[in-house]
Formats: sequence, C-alpha cells, structure tokens
Amino acid sequence: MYKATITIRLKTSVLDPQGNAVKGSLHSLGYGEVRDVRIGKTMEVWLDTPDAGEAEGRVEAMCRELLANPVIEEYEFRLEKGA
Amino acid sequence: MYKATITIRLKTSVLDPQGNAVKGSLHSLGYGEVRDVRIGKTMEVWLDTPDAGEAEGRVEAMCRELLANPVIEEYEFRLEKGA
Amino acid sequence: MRFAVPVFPGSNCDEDCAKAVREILDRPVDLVWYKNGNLDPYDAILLPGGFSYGDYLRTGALARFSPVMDAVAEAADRGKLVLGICNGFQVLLEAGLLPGAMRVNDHLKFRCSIQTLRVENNRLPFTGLYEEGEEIRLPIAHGEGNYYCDDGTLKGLEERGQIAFRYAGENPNGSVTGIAGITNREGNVLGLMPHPERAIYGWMGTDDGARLFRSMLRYWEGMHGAA
Amino acid sequence: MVRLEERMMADRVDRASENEPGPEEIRDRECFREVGLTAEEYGSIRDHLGRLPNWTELGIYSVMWSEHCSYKNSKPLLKRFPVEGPHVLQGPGEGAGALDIGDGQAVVFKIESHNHPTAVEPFQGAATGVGGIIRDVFSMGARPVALLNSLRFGSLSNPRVRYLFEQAVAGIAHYGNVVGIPTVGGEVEFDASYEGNPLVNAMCVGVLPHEDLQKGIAQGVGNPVIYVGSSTGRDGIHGATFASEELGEDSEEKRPSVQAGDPFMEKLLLEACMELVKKKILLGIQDMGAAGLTCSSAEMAAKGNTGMELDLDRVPQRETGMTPYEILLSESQERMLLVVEDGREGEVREVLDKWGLQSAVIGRVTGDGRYRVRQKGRIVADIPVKTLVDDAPVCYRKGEEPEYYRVNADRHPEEKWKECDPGEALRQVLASPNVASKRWVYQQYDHMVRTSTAVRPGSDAAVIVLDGLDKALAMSTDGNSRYVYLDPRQGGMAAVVEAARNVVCSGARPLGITDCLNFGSPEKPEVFWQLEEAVNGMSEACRHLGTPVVGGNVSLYNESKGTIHPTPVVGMVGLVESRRHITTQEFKREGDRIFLLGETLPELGGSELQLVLDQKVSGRPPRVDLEKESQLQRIILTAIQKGWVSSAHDCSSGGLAVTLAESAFGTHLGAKVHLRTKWDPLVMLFSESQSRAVLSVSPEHAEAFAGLAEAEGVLCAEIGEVCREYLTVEVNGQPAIDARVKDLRAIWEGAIPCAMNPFSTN
Ligand SMILES: Nc1ncnc2c1ncn2[C@@H]1O[C@H](COP(=O)(O)OP(=O)(O)O)[C@@H](O)[C@H]1O
Ligand SMILES: [Mg+2]
Repeated sequence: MYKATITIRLKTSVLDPQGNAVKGSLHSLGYGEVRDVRIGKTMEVWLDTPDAGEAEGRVEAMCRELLANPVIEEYEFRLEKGA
Repeated sequence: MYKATITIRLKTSVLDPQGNAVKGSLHSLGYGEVRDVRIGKTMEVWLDTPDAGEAEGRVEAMCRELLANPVIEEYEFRLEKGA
Repeated sequence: MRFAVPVFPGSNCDEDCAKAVREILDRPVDLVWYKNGNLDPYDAILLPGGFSYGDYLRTGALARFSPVMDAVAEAADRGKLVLGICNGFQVLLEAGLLPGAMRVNDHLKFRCSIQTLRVENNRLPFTGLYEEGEEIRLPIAHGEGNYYCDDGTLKGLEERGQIAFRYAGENPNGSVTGIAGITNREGNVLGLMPHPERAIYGWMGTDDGARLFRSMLRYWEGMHGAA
Repeated sequence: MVRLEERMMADRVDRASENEPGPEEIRDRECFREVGLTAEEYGSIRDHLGRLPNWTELGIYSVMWSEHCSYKNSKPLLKRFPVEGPHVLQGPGEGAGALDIGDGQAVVFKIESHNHPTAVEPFQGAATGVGGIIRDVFSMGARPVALLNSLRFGSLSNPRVRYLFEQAVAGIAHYGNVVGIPTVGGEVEFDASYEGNPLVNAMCVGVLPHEDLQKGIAQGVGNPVIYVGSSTGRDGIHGATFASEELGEDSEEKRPSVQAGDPFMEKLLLEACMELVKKKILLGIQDMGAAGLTCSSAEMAAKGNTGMELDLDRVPQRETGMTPYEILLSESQERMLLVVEDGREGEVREVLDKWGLQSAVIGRVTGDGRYRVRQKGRIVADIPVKTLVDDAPVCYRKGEEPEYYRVNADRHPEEKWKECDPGEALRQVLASPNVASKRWVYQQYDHMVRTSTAVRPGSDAAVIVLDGLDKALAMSTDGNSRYVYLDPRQGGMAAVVEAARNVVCSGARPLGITDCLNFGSPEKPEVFWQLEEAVNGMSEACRHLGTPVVGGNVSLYNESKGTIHPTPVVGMVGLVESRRHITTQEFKREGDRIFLLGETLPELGGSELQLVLDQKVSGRPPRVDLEKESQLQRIILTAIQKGWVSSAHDCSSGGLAVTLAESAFGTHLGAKVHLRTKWDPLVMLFSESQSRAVLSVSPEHAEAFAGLAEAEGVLCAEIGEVCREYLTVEVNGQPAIDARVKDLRAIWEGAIPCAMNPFSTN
C-alpha cells in the first residue's frame, strides 16, 4: 500500500481569482503583510501497489491523464509507504 | 519574506463526495488499485514578515480565522524563508 | 437533420436542449446515454449544461472519458456540428476539442442573469442568422465561466475568427477579453457559456437564442438540402 | 427492582457494544437524560417494551419522540389547521402535501427548516436543508420543478452574520444549481433576534400525474426493504434531538459531526426514483431525513400497519466499527428507503445500476408489528413499532400572554415623525436590507434551468409554466416576524394573506399552503402563547381564503442569545388558469393609469419606517380584515383575467411608497402620483395597512376597472399615471417625493452588496 500526496497548482502565468479574493479578505482582516496568495489542490491517493516504482509510474500517469489540466495547472507528488 | 504552504483537509469523518467521484473515474480509467481518494486545498501565502516566530503566529491565526473551517476541516502548514 | 443530446450523470439541461430543438426546429432529437459510443445516426450534437459528475475535480473533467465523448470527437472530426453549452463547453475544453481552460468566476460566485453579448463572427454555422457586431441577450448560469487561454492561443483565435461571442458591457466572470464562446479552427465545434436554449420565447426574458438553433439548421440544409 | 420477565426479555435483546451502558446502568445512572428523554418518558418506554430498553432502543425512542419527529409540543396546535378541501389529494402526514390542479395533474410541495445545522456550518447546513426538501417531494413521485426559501439573519453589520449569510446563500445556491431545479423565489429578513440563531427554511414544489402519487408505507409481509444512495457515516447523529434543543454555549462540543451534502448523488437518486415511479415498481418510498434510517423505516412500518426486520450488516457503511445506535441514527444525506414486491428486486437494481447508485436489501416487511433490528446475528432492538410513532408523548402546554404585548397596546409610533421628509424617508427605507433588492441573493441561484420560469425572482411571486399545458403555477414564501412578535394572531394571518396576495397579483388563484413554524422554546409560556396565537391566526386566514394547509414543519427551541422573533413562514402555491394571465409587478407602458386598492390606516407598528427611524419594534401591527382581503383578491384576479391589468404589486414592507418605487424598478418608467388623504403624508406613504395593492391599467380599461372595484365594494382610488424616469408624489397637493427612479434604484440595489462588502472601495 502506498499513499501519494499530490499537489496541483495553477501555473504562475495564470491569474488565480480565488487566491486574489483570499488575499483581499486577509488584508481587510488586518493581515496587511500578506503579499500574495495562490490556491491549489491537494489530493491523497491510496494505492494497493506492492512496488514503489510501479506506484510512481501509475500516479504520474493519473496526474497527466486526469488529475491535472496541463493547460493551466502543474503538479508534483510524493509517495509514502504504508497506510 | 516568508512563504507558508498550508494544507487544508476535510476531517476524516466528513463525507468527501469529490474524492469519491475521482476514485470512481480512476477505477473506470483502469486504475483499479486506487483504494481511496481525499481531496483538499493547498494555499501558498507569501508574507512580508521579518521574523519566523511572528510569521508562524500570524499564519496560525489566519488559518483559524479565515482559511480553514474548523467545523469540517483541519489544517497544517510549513514555513520557508525567502521568495 | 437529426440531433443528439448526450446525457452524462449530472447533466441537467439535456431536456431543455431537446425541447428547444423540437419546438424551434421541429427536427428529431434523441437523448443519448453517456455509455453509448455511437453517434453515427446524428448530424448535430448538443452537449448540454449541468454539472456532469457534480463538477468534481474540474468542470467537465470527468465527463470527458465517457464512450460518448469518443463518438463526439469522431463526429467533430467528420465535420458534424457540435455545440457545447455551459458545462458542454467545459467538457469540450477538457476533451481538447476546443483550446483553453475554464477557471472559477473572478468574483467567485455562481452567477445567473441575462447578459448582453456581441456577435463577433456571423460567418459560422451557428451564427449565420445574426448580424455581425449585433448585440443579443442570452442568459448565463455558471460558477466557472472564466475562460482562459494564453496570449498565443488568443491571437490565433482572433486571427482565425474563432471567437463567436463576447460579453458586451459587463463581463460577468472575468474571462479573457470578455470571451463568451469560441469555435475550433474548422468552425464546426462551438462552445459557449450562455444558454441559447433558455432564450427561445419572449416570456423567457429573451428569444435571441432561437436564431442560434435556426442558424445550425440553415447551415446544414445549405450543405445537404432540406431533409 | 427488575421484574423477572424484564430480565428475560433483556437477555434476548443484546447489548451491541461494551462501551455502551447496559440496560440496568441506563436505569440506575439515568443515562436516558443524555439523549433528551425524561424520567416519565423512560418509564413509558419500559412499559411499552415490558422490560428495560438497551442503549440502541433508547436511542431509537429518543429520536422518534423528539420534537422534530413527533411534534410533541405542537401536535395539539397543528390540529387546528384546516387540512381539507375538495382539491386536497394528500394532506399533512406524508413527505409533502398534494393538491389537484386539473388535467389529471397535481402539485406537491413542502417547506422545511434547517436552522440549527446552518448555525453550526452554514454552507453545508443550508445545502443539506435543500437536499432534504427535494427528497421529500420526489419521494411522493413528483418531479421537482421549483425551489424557494425563507431566510432570517442578524444584522449585516456583524461580520459573523455576514459569514453565515454568505455561506448559507452559497450552500442553497450550490445544491439547487447542481441538481438542476430552479430556485425561483424566497424572502430574507434581518433582525437582531436572529443573531446567533439564523433561520433557513427551504421549500420545494413538484408536479405529477395523479396516478404517480407515492406513499411512504411498508406493505406486504415478506417484501424486501431496499436501501439506496450514499453510504452511512457517523454524520449528524442525534440531529433530530439536537434540532429540538436550544443552542447553548456547549453546542460546539455537543454538536454531531456535520452532515455534508452531495447534490450530484441527489441528482442521480432523483432520476432513478423518477424512473422507478414511471415503471410502477414501488409499493412504498421514503427518504431518510431527520433521524435517518430509524425514522424512515419505523414510519413506513407504522403507516403500513406492518412490522419490519432490518439487518444492519447489509447497510452500506462509510466508516468502520459503527454501532447499531450509530447506523440507525445517522443522518447521512442522499439516502432513500424503498419497499417493492418480493421478486422485483432485480428490476429495481437494474434502474439503480444504470444511474450508478449502490443499493442493498437490508430487511423485510413483517406482519407482527415489531421493529426488529439485527447486527452480527444478534437482535439489538425489538420494539412494538406503533409505540414509536403513535404513542409518542404529547405535551399539552399552556401559553401566557407576555407583558410586552399588553404594554404595546398604547404605543403609537406615527405620532412623532411629523417633521421627517418623505423623500428622505423613502431613500432610507429602500436602503434597509429588508426592503432592498435581493438580487445579490437570487443571482447566485440558477432560476432558469428547466426553461419553465415565466416570472423570475424579483416580482411578487414566481411563476412556473407546465409542460404541455396552458396552466402555470405561482408561488411565494412570506412572513413578517415583526408583526408576529407584536401580535402573533394578526401576524400569523398577515403571513397567509400576504402570500396569497402575492400569488394573486401574479395572476393565480391561491390553492393551499405549507408552513414552517420557527419559534423559541415551547417550555416558555410566552413563547407557547406566540405559537398558539400564530397558529390560530394562520388557521383562521386559511379557512377564510379556502387554502388548506397540506404540510409543514415545526422548528422550536430557536434560542441562543435570547429568543428569536416568532417566525411562521408561509409557502403558498396558486394556479394560473392560462399563461395569458401571468402578471408581474413592473409598470409596462407610459400612460397607464395607476390605482391604489384598499384602505390606508395609520398602521406603522412593526413597519419598516419604524425600524429605520426608531431602530425598534413597538405598537400594534397592521390589522387584517379577512373579508376585505378576499374581496381585494377577487377583484385583482378578475381584472387580470379580463386582461385589463398591466402590472400588479401588493403593498407590503415599506408601504405604498416602496410599492410605487418597486413598480418602477426594472423598467425605464416612473410614476406621477397624487394622493388625497386625511392622514399625515408619512403615514399615507409608509403605513403597512394590509389588503392593499397598486395596479396599473391601460387607459381604455380604467373605467371598467374602477366600476368593478366599486361593485365589489373595494376602496379604489385612481392615484396617477405611469410616466418616464421620475417618481413624483404629491400628498394633498403638496410635493412629497420627487426623485429620479434610477437614483432610487441604485440605493435599493446597492444596499445588500454594499453591506456584504464593507471594505470595498468602489
Ligand atoms: N432568498 C431569496 N431567494 C430567492 N428570491 C428571493 C429571496 N429573497 C427575496 N427574493 C425575491 O425578491 C423579490 C422581493 O422579495 P420580497 O421583498 O420578500 O417580496 P414581497 O414583499 O412581495 O414578498 C421576490 O421576487 C422574491 O422572490
Ligand atoms: Mg409582494
């Protein structure tokens, strides 16, 4: 069993409306020191795979095929063994 | 300048329909080894704060006050110095 | 001219689209279940609005893998007319049949209202009955209609006349240069956020959408003769 | 002392888990109090069982006997509502009520509260409220065609309130939008009394052919009981009991794990159930709402005069190690219970599989009147089913007229404001969030999906056309809590008549209502008095208008920092005979004559003007004269049906001045108005006297219209005409209001967006 923790972010060239809105709210709540906010997704995927190499390849494929949209997003992930 | 990377997850007892739907799609795409998927948010916040201790306290406060919804979510974050 | 309306789990404008075809064009139309991979009998495909797969992950992302989408790609390839409305547009983007991607509205809220649009290109199969530059009114209803593409893609879209509609006046979602609808290079695939099927009678608040359906029929009859 | 047979029975029914208190321990340590049961109630449970209940059984009784499921405090009052009428197909008692609308069709509708969940988690709380009411309607076999809501929040100057309001609206929007049912109307009121206790009431309207009407009953011994939809998790356990208690400081701790909604799942369930209905496979269907599996299964068995046996091991579960108590009481969303004829399970499964829904046969209908539950081969509950439903305790409480009511009798607010400028007053009233445009809210709702919305939000009532018919349905939710607070009987009546008037102004004949009674703790005699008086007022009005109450919901214990204003909400549905009759509130043509129908009296108690000028609520509210009200409604409807009326708008919050202004908004038109009155201009313009409306009529019909009003004995004054751009009002020849409609509209439209975004610089 492996657990992949995948982080998906908007590419820096793409404007992030949610991040901007959150930044605005933080400012109005008195967090004036906030320079920028970017919001992305994190996914935890548990795989029933015995082999780390195989898990790696499969997660990479899932990201490319489904989990991230290459037009606006980029991804990275790390694998952990066990629960 | 500090960058905080905040991870916000649904509490495990709270239904994650999005994670379920993604799991279903992964299965039908042939990733039958996927046992479970949980989806959360990641936020990158850049702060103009000279001091790590202060940054830590402020980010903690932001999470509690705005970024996470303590009723259904839990959060954790890490700080990095520099850009 | 026969129409197909693919139905995904979570589609909710499928009946509305079929109704528009029946009532405005009086042509046969079938709802086609997403597991069906054969669209051969149809001349035009309307991908309906709604929340396919609950909009989970990204709008349109999970619908794209259904068998019916393979058939849609094939139909598009063969030059059949493909119209994606709202979620249908989002599916076309995710499927790569149209360029670009969708983000959440810049104000982060779902928005339902009747908007003014400008017809940017009336030489398309979908816009023949509008005047070029004409302002029309169509309803929108979406949380993610903030169209994005990079500058190079935008330039290409503009040069090739692929931008069918832009919001005139207020941009309700922050889309790049106010884009409301675009086509593929060949012009036979149109995706748009506004809902023409919700604008076919005056009592709906506007009937400007009816001409979009009529344009499709006229175009097709021009190619195939009335049948 | 435990009697012998009690001991024997207790041995047969097992304790499910070592962590739970055993039957004796429950008795000795009075653990029943933890689940909200009194010693008397515990005593009757023992009598019903003939032994000591175990923890699972105690849980079952506690939710079934909670206010939310059993209406123990309100039952005696609800009996006063008129529930019958020639067109009633289904009165209170099922998921929703049903009324005949001719052509073999029926309208099904109901309103329900989700107040407590919203206070805890506004987005999910409000969203799941919408989900629940949709299931109530489609479990009747009806296709949901519209959603409405009724909202109450504290003052928007409080950031926590803004958060609650913003999230609740987003949650309501999200759920309805995803399922694809248009949210076409509603109302919002702001008042400090809702500060810690917001109200979210959601209403759903559906349509079906008579023969599709379903019932939530379990029939036929041996028939399978089928579970469909989401898996069961630990969410919302004791939600029903929770909803029946006050929100205290420790609610944070006590609150059950929050229920999250999955509107996508709901859409699949909806379509699958519609398909099962059309295939005529179902014998009984009920949604798992409050008190989850327990309530739905026990009610189905009780209504079917049968029993039921459930095997919890077959219930799809999202979490591991769930006890019977947890499985039975979970309020996980998007689940339904079906009973079908033995042998047709395959047909059901086929439909459910098509929609990708999981299902499981979790039990059988039995003939012995027992509610028997097994887990891991052991019997964990065995209860006479009727005792859960029919023998729920009833509390006959006594109300007591509160001091404030007596004191208010001689308060007359209108006497002090003589020097106030009417134009300025109008601007202030239009900027009050109660009166201001609710576009910020309904713009987030998809109100056009299904392409049948003929009147969108923003007019008196919404109108939905019916496929293949010339008929249409008009619907509105109404209630003015300030009136109810000042005089619950009058306020109760006002809620009903205002809802009816809204529906009539849209061209419909009122058919019937559903209601939601949101009140404080019934254990307080003054609250019970409010409840009783309001129910009396509503009943009287419903009787008079011939609009039966076909369903509703009670939400008591709405107290956190003090008691909320008593808030009965009325959801009214009316029938538009022909689409030609559909009428909206906006002026249509320059030159149309403007008529004021009804009598204006100095009635400013509880008015918007009072709130704006005095920041308080006092005096007596406007009085309702039911005879006058029905005369008024009759002539409005007649004139509309004759085709004389260009626009119709009832007078409600903010009085005549606001009615005139709102009639001009949404157009480029204005009005030139001359009023003659013996009252002060402010009274004439802002009094909220009931049974009034402003109509614009084309000049060629003006005379006939005035004649009709006179013949019916309704006070009718031609007060001016529709003109362009400006709203000018003279009272007794003196200028009172002179404003550009555009400027007034900017105030009215800007108020809520501004309040919601106080930091915005533009
Ligand atoms: N929460 C809401 N959801 C949808 N529509 C709303 C809501 N609140 C108000 N509206 C719409 O705004 C309009 C004005 O509402 P309201 O002032 O309550 O009208 P009235 O006084 O005639 O009952 C109505 O069309 C109503 O349906
Ligand atoms: Mg009204």
